Amino acid sequence: MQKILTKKSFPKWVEDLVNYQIYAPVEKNDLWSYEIVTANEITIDYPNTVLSPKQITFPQREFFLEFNQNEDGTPGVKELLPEENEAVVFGVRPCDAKGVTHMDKVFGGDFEDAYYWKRRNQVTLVGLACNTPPSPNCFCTSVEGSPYSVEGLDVLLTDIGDRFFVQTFTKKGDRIINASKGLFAAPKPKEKTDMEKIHQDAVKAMPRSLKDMKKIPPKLKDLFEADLWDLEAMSCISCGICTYLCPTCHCFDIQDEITSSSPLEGKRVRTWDNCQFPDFTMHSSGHNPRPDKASRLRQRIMHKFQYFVENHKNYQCIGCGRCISKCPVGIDIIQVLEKVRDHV
Amino acid sequence: MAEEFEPKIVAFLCKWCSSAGSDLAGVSRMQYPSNVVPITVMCSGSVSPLYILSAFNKGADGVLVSGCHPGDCHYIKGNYYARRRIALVKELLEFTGLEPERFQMSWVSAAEGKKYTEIIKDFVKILKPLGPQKKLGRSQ
Amino acid sequence: MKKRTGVFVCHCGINIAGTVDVKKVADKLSKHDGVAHSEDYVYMCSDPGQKLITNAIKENNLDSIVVSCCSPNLHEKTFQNAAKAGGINEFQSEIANIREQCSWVHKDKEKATVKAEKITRSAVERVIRNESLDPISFPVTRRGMVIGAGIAGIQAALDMANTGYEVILVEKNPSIGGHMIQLSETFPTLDCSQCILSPKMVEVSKHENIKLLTYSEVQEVSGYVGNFKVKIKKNPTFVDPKKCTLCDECTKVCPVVTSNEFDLGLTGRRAIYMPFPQAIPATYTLDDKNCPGLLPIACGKCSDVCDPGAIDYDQKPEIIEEEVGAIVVATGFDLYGKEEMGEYGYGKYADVLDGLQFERLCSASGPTQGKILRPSDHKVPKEVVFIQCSGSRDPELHCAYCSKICCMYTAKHALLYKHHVPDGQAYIFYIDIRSGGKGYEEFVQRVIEEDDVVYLRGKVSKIFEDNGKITVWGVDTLSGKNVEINADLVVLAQAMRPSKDADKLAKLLKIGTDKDGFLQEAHPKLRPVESVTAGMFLAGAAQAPKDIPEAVAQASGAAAKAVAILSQENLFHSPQVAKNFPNLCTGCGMCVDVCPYGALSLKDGKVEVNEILCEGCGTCSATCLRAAIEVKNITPLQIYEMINASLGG
Amino acid sequence: MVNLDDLKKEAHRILEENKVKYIIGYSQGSNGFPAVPAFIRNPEDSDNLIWNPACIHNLTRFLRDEKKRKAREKHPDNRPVGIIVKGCDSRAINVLLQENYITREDVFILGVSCEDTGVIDEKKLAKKLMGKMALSFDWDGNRNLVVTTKNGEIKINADEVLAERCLECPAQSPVVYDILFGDKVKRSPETRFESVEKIEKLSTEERWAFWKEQFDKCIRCYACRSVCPMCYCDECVVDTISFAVTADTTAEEKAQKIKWIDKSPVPSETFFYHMVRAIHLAGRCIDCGECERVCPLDIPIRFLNKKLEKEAKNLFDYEVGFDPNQLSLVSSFKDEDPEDFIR
Repeated sequence: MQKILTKKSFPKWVEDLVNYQIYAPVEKNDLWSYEIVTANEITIDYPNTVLSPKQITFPQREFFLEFNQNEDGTPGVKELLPEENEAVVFGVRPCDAKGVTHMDKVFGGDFEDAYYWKRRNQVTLVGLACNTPPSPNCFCTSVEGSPYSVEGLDVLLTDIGDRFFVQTFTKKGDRIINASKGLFAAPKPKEKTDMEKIHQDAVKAMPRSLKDMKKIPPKLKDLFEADLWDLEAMSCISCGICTYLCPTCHCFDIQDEITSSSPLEGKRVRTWDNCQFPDFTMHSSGHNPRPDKASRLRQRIMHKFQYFVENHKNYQCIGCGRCISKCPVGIDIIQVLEKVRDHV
Repeated sequence: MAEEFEPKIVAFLCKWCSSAGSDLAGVSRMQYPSNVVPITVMCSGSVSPLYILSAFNKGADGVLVSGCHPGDCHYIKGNYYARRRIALVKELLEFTGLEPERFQMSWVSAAEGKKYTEIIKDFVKILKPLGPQKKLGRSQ
Repeated sequence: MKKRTGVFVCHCGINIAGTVDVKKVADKLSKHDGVAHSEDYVYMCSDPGQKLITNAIKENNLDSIVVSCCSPNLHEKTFQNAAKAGGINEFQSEIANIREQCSWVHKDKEKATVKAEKITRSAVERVIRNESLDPISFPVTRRGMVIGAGIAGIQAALDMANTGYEVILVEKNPSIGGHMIQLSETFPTLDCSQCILSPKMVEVSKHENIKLLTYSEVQEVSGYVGNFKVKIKKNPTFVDPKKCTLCDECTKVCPVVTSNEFDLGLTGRRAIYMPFPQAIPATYTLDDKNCPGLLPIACGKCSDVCDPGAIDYDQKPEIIEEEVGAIVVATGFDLYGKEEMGEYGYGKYADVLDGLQFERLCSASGPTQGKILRPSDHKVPKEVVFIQCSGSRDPELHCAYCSKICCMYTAKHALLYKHHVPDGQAYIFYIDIRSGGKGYEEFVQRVIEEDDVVYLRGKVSKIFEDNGKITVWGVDTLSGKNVEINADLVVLAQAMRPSKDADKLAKLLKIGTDKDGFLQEAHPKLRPVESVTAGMFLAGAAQAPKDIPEAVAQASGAAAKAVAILSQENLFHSPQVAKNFPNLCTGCGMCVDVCPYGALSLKDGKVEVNEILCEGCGTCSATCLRAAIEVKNITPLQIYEMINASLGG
Repeated sequence: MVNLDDLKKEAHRILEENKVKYIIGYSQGSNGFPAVPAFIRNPEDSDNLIWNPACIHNLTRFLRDEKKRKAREKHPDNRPVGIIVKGCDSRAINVLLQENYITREDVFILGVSCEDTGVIDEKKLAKKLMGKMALSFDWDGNRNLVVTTKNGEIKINADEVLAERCLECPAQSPVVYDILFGDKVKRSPETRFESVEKIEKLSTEERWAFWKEQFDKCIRCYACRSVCPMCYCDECVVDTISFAVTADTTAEEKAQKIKWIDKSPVPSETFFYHMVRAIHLAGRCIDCGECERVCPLDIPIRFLNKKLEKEAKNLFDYEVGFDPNQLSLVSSFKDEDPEDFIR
């Protein structure tokens, strides 16, 4: 479905979505994050949020079950599936939306992760095409993305001046358009060409790029033992910024958190985990197969551009540039990949 | 009417002075509120900041660390280290917005059963109006 | 491995059961994770009570026990033995104090029961994580050391030596004898001090088990009870006592005259001198601070006249290392300086003396051969004022404590004065008369009644020199009148204080000092001769002001305590000591810095624990940032679980 | 002023003469990064070294990696590592020396003086530039930052772009070094604890509200502890996993690892983490401000450390990082330490 919505009517549309929780990027002290908002709090002009919207469908902590020991000594267990309302997330950048499709692959397939899908199915993603790059390190076009990519989105809005060009791609998307009566108009041909022009210009405005991306996955296969990793990881400090901020990183840990030891009470929780932490691969024997930061940086690159490609036919990177912008020591994934590509 | 709030207090008492002082309070049958559960440690110098934070984290409404008077430490100088360490923890907790009243330190000698009694009485009295400590405690 | 803990809740008659529902506590605890058996009994400490525990351990195959009862200070050992009798390690027994810290201090039975339950749970959480430990055994170096050779040190050394153990007696002055040898007569019997002390001094010098090191100072102490290593610096006397024939030719030619310490400055001595005629060891000492230069070129007169060639200018300080099993510290006292007393002229008036100086004036061996003559003009003083509590009992300006002996020796001084100058008048200003002691009160009464000494109750506000007299302004609080006396001589009963540098020695020995600088006893009532460090004992006025019989008694006590150690072939030490985790240790050394006992050291970048030195205080554990050191059986994990249990979670 | 050519020359010399195995310094970063840590091994690469107001990183953090690497080497190269340090970084060296973590022979210190300025706060500068990209920048010698952009030069007063910790720095020139570049300065800023005092002035509840908001943001990426030169422990007490495991560690020993905090990034646990971090840095933090700079959520972590620095100074007259031979703050005491808070 293709529609036109004037910017003036936009808040009205949001207000009409009465049965939904509304998320959108908001700013507080120069930091952008997805929060639950009301119609008037939504801004169109925003840079990348620090954390991607992955936390809405894959929160940093969630409960699996609660357990306890009953008076008679028998164990008690109760599953805790998320109870989420339907939600609409506004202002999702096309790259972040594409990240969600990667998460879908990880948590779907042969084994469907019930906790993930309980949330995921409740969420409608409304994207905003990037007319200008939201980060100086955007490079989506180098990893099979684009500033107007629709993958993972239910709706894409393109800012064409005083109105939005609205495209829907799913039933979920249609439903939220249909929730409002009389706000949406059919697009005129001029509006459609305007949109297309804007999309083309956006591609040209891409601040960063990586040539010959296709060479990288096969190349990586031979570089497991290369000394390149040692050199590239020299300045790495083994923090978790790059992966926690990544819209596609999905590793998690499951722990039993005890609230009372006698009588026993507690919850089983899932939390994000991070391959850059030394404890990530720590065996209980004391052996650590990834003992140093070089092997961990290698894992990050290999996973994103080799293993994931083999398993899912996609790069596990959507080019948002967060890991570059926020790296405390300036490790630049584009540069690392260039060195991989040019390695002899 | 709701039942009166009874603060939960963890008291780290050194074995030689403060725990002995609380024993004396017992022997003298001095009465004080039952809100405090004492944990006897060897020396106030052995009380790690982690213990204090953990007590608050596990829901204590107040924490007391009590040792021998300066110069009286059974281990010569453990209480001097405690004094410095506890001062820093106290400053930090106050800086982050914990009510200063919730964390206290005292010197109680083996002869000061009366003082121990007074300290506990006053501590409970101060904590009651503050209500439950929710800032640092684990949310369920 | 899940523990099988037994919980035993004592009623203590109604002492506990009156306020705590003991059955409920036992019942609740029976469901606690790891508890295999739980019961209550009327008196756990009774013989049947202990049997009940022992049997329960055997019958239920328990591996640890918690007894909820009175303070661990009372029956910890009892129940450790019951555990042993049951066949488990004594360290698998913990006490939950629900009497002194619970039933006796609360009335509300419901609340007290909840609290007793928490205390017991907390003890269970601790005991299920206890390690089984065995006391650490180690051999004893069977020699002793006494530091300080005044009357207390001499007595302690003789007592130890007479039991057959070798003793090293260290004295910083050239002769032994301390302050007692300076005294004239002693109260209340008026024995001649030198007459009763010098035989003991001679005995010391002749005793085959005593190694005497005079003019020597302890420089370094390491080790632990049973095995101390002591470094002693023996200062050079520049005189070889083996060659010296005591001909006294050297002092006759020495051109230097300096103040004589033995007579407290009332006379002079040469740079080469014998401290006093009965000095032990009987030899000369060349005082290098006053000698015009040890270079023979500068003077060399003494050497020139010394026929036997006993003088050796090249003598160097000698470092002597000794290994001993126990140490008695008897470093004595000094008098509070007159120069501290602003109100009494800062010690600048020649005819204002302190008590020790007056002793020398009275002494037959003193500067005046026992005639009481005032220093300024050598006239017989006709009016003498004695001022008690000079510097004592004055928390604002001077010492807060009572120096204990001044009442008695001032009475003695007044008596001696009257016996020397029958037509003179003695006045004594006092705050109170404290004459507790055998024959002491009778002695004071004798002075008042028979010797006509005027006792004035009150303080002296000011003394000053006026036309060859010392004017004393005071107040007699009994008559309420101001008193002015134009005295010929004033004697200040200066406060006693720890001898100079005793604090430095205390630091070396790692024994504490109290707020006044006296050495700290382990317990003021029950362990008055033990220091806070095992194997070190206290004797004499170094611990607190005391008179001769008390010093001697304490010295004998300290000697007996020391011998109790030396008589053992092996000693045992609590195994509840620090344990380090080398994998976590980074070798920062912060634990080494805080350890009060020097039990920790760094080796190859990791900390090491000397288990015999460690007393298990745990300060290291709280200091370590990496959890790389903890104390066995009171580990952070145990405390963590105890915190949980205390908060009911 | 620091002469970059001199610095490069010296780096070249010590590499060529094999005095050091490599040099930790700064070089130009990629897109948008004016300076990044650089590890120079070849003398000819010395030319890549830079020194500018964006040389923010405390490079002493990398001595930890060096130590670990060296421990793994069969035949360790015992030559020192060359390292470029600012005033604050040099104090970190002193603390590492104090804690026996390194020896003086492990490092060849190329000290650079910040003189009367310091390093910039990237966020402050970005605001001043309002979206313009800085091509290069440097101090002009008069406490102004001269920024070259595509649209020409912009001059900004130092106080408006300096990192807050530089404004509160007690010694802008290195206190330990082998060679010093730039002038030795020592000043005592009047505003040494201003940032902390602002928070102290708030009421208890306002302070709590402030910190609650901050800690709620924390995602426990641990960048603050990863970047800290003092957080060199192999295993942090708040980690839930034992690292110090060997072949003969028993299952029981592994189970003894205390879970002081849960992995869940909930406020109580996050608070615990930050408190432990601050307490463990008391008397050790030299205020390089790295923890705060790297925080992706802009949590002002530095205030916690600064508060304890202030109390160490006020209560115990303790200064961090000036004397490698002093006893640590918490492993020492004075008889007269304050105790008015003790009953």
